[in-house]
Amino acid sequence: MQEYFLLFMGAMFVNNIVLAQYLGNCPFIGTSKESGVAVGMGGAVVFVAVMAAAITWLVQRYILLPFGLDYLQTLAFILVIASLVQFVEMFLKKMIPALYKSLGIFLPLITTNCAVMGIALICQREEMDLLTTVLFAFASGMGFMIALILLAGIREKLAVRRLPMAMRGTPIGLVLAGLMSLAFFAFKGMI
Amino acid sequence: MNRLWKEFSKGLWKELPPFKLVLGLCPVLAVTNTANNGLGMGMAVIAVLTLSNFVVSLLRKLIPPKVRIACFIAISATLVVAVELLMQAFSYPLYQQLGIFVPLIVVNCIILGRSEAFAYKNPPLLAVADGLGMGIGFTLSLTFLGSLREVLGAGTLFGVAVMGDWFVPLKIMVQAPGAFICLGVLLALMTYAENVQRKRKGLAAVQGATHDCGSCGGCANVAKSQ
Amino acid sequence: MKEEIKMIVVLSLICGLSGISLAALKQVTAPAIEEQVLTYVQAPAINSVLSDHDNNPIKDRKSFDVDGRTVMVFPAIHDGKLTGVAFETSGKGYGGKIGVMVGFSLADGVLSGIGITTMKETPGLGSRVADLSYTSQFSGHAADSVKLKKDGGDIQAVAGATISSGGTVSAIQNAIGIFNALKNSFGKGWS
Amino acid sequence: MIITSGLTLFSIGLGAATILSVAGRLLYVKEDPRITRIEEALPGANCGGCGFPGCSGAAAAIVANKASASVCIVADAETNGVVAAIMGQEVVEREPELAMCDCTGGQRATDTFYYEGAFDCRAAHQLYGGSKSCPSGCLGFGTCVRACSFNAIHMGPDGLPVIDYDECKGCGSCVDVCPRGVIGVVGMTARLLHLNQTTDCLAPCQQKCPAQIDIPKYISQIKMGDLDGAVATIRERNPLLVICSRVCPRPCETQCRRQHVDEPVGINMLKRFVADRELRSGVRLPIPCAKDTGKKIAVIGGGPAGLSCAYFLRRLGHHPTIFDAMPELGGQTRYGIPEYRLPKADLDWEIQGILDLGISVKVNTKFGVDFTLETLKEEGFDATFLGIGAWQASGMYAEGEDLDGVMGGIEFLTAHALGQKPAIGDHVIVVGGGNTAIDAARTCIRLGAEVTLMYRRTRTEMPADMEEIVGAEEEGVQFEFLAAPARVIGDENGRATHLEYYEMELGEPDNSGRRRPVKKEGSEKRMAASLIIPAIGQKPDLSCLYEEGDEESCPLETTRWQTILANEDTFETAIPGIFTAGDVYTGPDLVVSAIGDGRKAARSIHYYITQGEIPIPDATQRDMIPHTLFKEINNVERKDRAVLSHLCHGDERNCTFNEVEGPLSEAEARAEADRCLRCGLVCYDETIDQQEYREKKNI
Repeated sequence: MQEYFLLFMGAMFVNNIVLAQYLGNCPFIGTSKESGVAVGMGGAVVFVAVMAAAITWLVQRYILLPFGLDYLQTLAFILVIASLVQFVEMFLKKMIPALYKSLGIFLPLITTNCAVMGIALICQREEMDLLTTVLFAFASGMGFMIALILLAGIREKLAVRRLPMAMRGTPIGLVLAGLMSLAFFAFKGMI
Repeated sequence: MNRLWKEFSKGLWKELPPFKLVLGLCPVLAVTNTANNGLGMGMAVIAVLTLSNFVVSLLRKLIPPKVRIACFIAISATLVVAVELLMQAFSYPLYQQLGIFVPLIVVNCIILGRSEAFAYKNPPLLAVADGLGMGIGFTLSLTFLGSLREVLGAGTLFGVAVMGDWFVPLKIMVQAPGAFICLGVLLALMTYAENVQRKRKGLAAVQGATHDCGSCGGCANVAKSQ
Repeated sequence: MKEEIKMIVVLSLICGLSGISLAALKQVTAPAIEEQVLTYVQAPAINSVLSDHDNNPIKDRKSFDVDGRTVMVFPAIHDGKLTGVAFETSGKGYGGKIGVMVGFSLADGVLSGIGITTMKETPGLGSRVADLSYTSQFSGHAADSVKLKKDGGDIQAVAGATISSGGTVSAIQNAIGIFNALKNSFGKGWS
Repeated sequence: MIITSGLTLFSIGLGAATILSVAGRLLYVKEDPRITRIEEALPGANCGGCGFPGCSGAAAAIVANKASASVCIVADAETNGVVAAIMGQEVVEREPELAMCDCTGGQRATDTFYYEGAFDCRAAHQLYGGSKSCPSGCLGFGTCVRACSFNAIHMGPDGLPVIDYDECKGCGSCVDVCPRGVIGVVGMTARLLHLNQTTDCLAPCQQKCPAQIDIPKYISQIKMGDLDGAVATIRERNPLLVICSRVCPRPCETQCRRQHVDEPVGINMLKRFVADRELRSGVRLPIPCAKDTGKKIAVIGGGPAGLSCAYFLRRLGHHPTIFDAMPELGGQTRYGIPEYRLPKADLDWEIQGILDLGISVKVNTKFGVDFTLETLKEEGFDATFLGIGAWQASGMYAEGEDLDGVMGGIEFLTAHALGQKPAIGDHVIVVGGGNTAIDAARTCIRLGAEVTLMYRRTRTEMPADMEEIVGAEEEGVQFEFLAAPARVIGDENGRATHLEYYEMELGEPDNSGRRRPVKKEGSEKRMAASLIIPAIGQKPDLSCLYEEGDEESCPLETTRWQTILANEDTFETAIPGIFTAGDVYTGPDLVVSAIGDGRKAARSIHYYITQGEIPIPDATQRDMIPHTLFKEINNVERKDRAVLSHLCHGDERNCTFNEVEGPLSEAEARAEADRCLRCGLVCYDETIDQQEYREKKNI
């Protein structure tokens, strides 16, 4: 139990997917201008990351490894993830329209989100089992969401503050992300 | 010829991917801890980008529009795997350094973006020029950022010590925070330079480059209108 | 329907073609990749555990079958005479698998040294099993009873990292088992 | 191995595609196939300008009939056509909407802001609230520029946003971010329906104008040479510009800030200039109307109020029918204003232009006789507008006023206008001091009689326009001030021969601020007269509303001045769906008031028949905004006001009904327009005159 808890905290804070692993930076900078959008995007990433990690784990374990095709991992994973995203979109639309309304519009943005693919790849490289994979994906997704919401909160405040013209927009977003990343360094050694 | 040059050169400055369009941030941040890594990543991207542009452009008449994104992904993923294999075979240490960012080239929005925005609509030669230009621009940017961070963070350039003994490396520069801050400050400097020029021309100053990847452009508006 | 069939066919064909071309590429590059992996991943460990040789252990490697598993054995040859062998085994550490390259001296049947190849132990704690102060305990150790002190042996575990130490030791014990099983076959391999 | 990997990937691809297609069928949301097709047709900018979440949302809304095929603000006509074809609709032209910046700058352009740190309009607005002197002016940080996804706004040289109308899609992003409401996205309908708000940038003249014409805008259009644009600007508030530019007493000019420097800008002359230009050009400028709604509205009374109401209803897409008791439309402007002030030909031209928009007319149809409110309802009219004016002359309250040879001012003018040639004899006494009295007097002069105008106060108290009084004096009208009629003396045939009157003196000021005339007892005098025209006042004739002789049967509430009572904002009477405006509501008033109220009634009718409820925003401007009424104007060079030319001179005037005043020339008009200070709420444009002033000093 403790092991899983540590894994969870580790993935969420110590090895935060955006701030320490450099994954998913495009949407991190792109969708962190408004906190409402950040929550939606974060939620969608958590959702898809867990599904994708689980399914790619199955693909790797039962299709690629038995045939010795693990070098095709990248190709197989991206196909699976792209199809999955599209499938989820259709599924939500039909079955859970309420959820689709709040997350659906972000789904197409996720296909090219390297956080999702990155999480799936990390799980394979670390040779995790299925339960760990799901837990790790969930925690990493949450880490993404937390970082995104924090940054969006800061950027919303900052939109009305004095800034050199050239710093406004993405540059300050990146510097802020850097400072947040520095802050997240404090979690190193916690576990 | 003129057209070719135009498509090629736009990636070098006007639409310089990481700085002007602020695209493909993950590799830009992750693998630029040394100049060497930046260069290597850039080469891999050049290869994938140029070839995927070429292939997409060749097949553009065959690919049904409905599944075009899936096809683009499949094509670029294939090329990425090929690059992965070749890198393992000929430059294993680089492969180790770049880690999962090699397979992640496949989700680099530049690749998909160019396929969608350019290659799917233009003949192969132009598409190659576009991909090559963008790729070279990307590589140069990555190498530059990598050199900067390597010099500041380790006092070396391409592994060769360039700063004197007096220099105390800012270790943070080769880690994640340094990556973010370095890129942020660079973007700001570029905008500042542009603003100085604009001022000379009598134009109003503009704010820093905006992140505007094709697929994210509308989401702020979308969310607002809900 | 027709539309869908076309869609399915195009997508599957592209995937199939990708698979075929990649497999071909894989076959072409396979030897080079193996060479590279050995050169960059195993070579440092091999060279550190094999004391006295004038050959290239990687080039002269040979595979042996033990209990249905294949073990890649790297020989140390001096003046045309096989003086030692090295191969990799693994044990379970705190953070996952710990890979250990174990070298044996054929002349006196002792361990000529060990080197950690892969591990994901906690930095500063478990990771200290890779430190020379720990690994050097094994150099020249008799290849029969490698045990931690707490189990009645003479190996001093890394303070605070008993699991990691236990992992390496079990890997070494494993290697000793293999060594003993193959001891007699080595001579035939390189003579 | 090659085969294996080929097959494996083939099957992964096959599997993925198959699962997706099967899923696409199984999870098929009962969605119209048109949605996908429309989405493909749409440009995919996902800008949100249509008000739906992205293009797919818009496509769904189009299919669900919640949006029209032309909802996309980015799409061109061709795309709209494709979408409409998918929907099986005809393309309905979407009313174009564009961003409009109504802030004209003025002082704030020189006043660059030193808001510590905040470089965003919203931030400055929130942090420093009203510290900027103008409560609604542009802050100039260009937040709108950054908000625009179409690069349609840039900061102009004076620090104000400039909108590029070729690029503007009317998406409203700029409106959302502007904290001062400087930019608005409005289409024609919204502009026509807009009431002055205290939050708008309202120059004093615009606040005062009863028709709420955007005076600064049309003046600046004249200055820039966009004369057609100026006409369109006026027509957004006042369809009767030819009429108004001749007869309006110009309340706006009393508020013109220029008067604190020299003289007010000749606002009405400028209106006359552009109106006449169109009138004489022989080509009518097109007047756009919104798409047909199919609603029918009865407009009773074809005077200024009725014409204005019908015009605005038509432009909003409805179908008004005007009912008028007289043989021709125009009401008091036709029958009360004499030819020399307003040529009938010009009046006809203007009214015809309005009717040509598609308004039906039934003349010689008397309300209360030929039709009633009930029959209108039976005929299927969705709403009724009652603009029957004030046609009943008030009596003199003098004995003998029912004798022959006594004829109410409005009756006289009407009879004259109808060509009935009322017998006037050689000496006419006109009683009263208003414009009607002067009109009657000057008409009689032109008919060859001697005229005495009798007024119970002095010349300074006369409510008539000063130039009318001067004109009357020049034409030889005799004035008898401080004289009030006592009784009419008739001969044995019951025909008036003399008017007996008191001399008066001015006493204490009354409620209206004018000194109340007091009768001097025993001062009776007599004056011979062949015709006595009391033009003391008018009131509405409401007998058409009730059954003969029974005032109690009137279905509408009325006041003691015989006017109809209605909501002062919505102009809706006690009966829902019946609206009123003009003299029948206000009592005798200005043409421009009737026009303005006619528009407001049309606005109410529009909301009544389309939504059922009539919104009246809280910020609706009713009175002058006090802080806009300052008098200190600096740095403005004095310039003379233009003078209208006289078309006929001296004796000629007394004997013809030709128009007296002529329009300005274009050069004069431009010079006059240049006198405008481009006032906002508080700012006025210092820059223009200052610059010239400096240049002149240098010379």
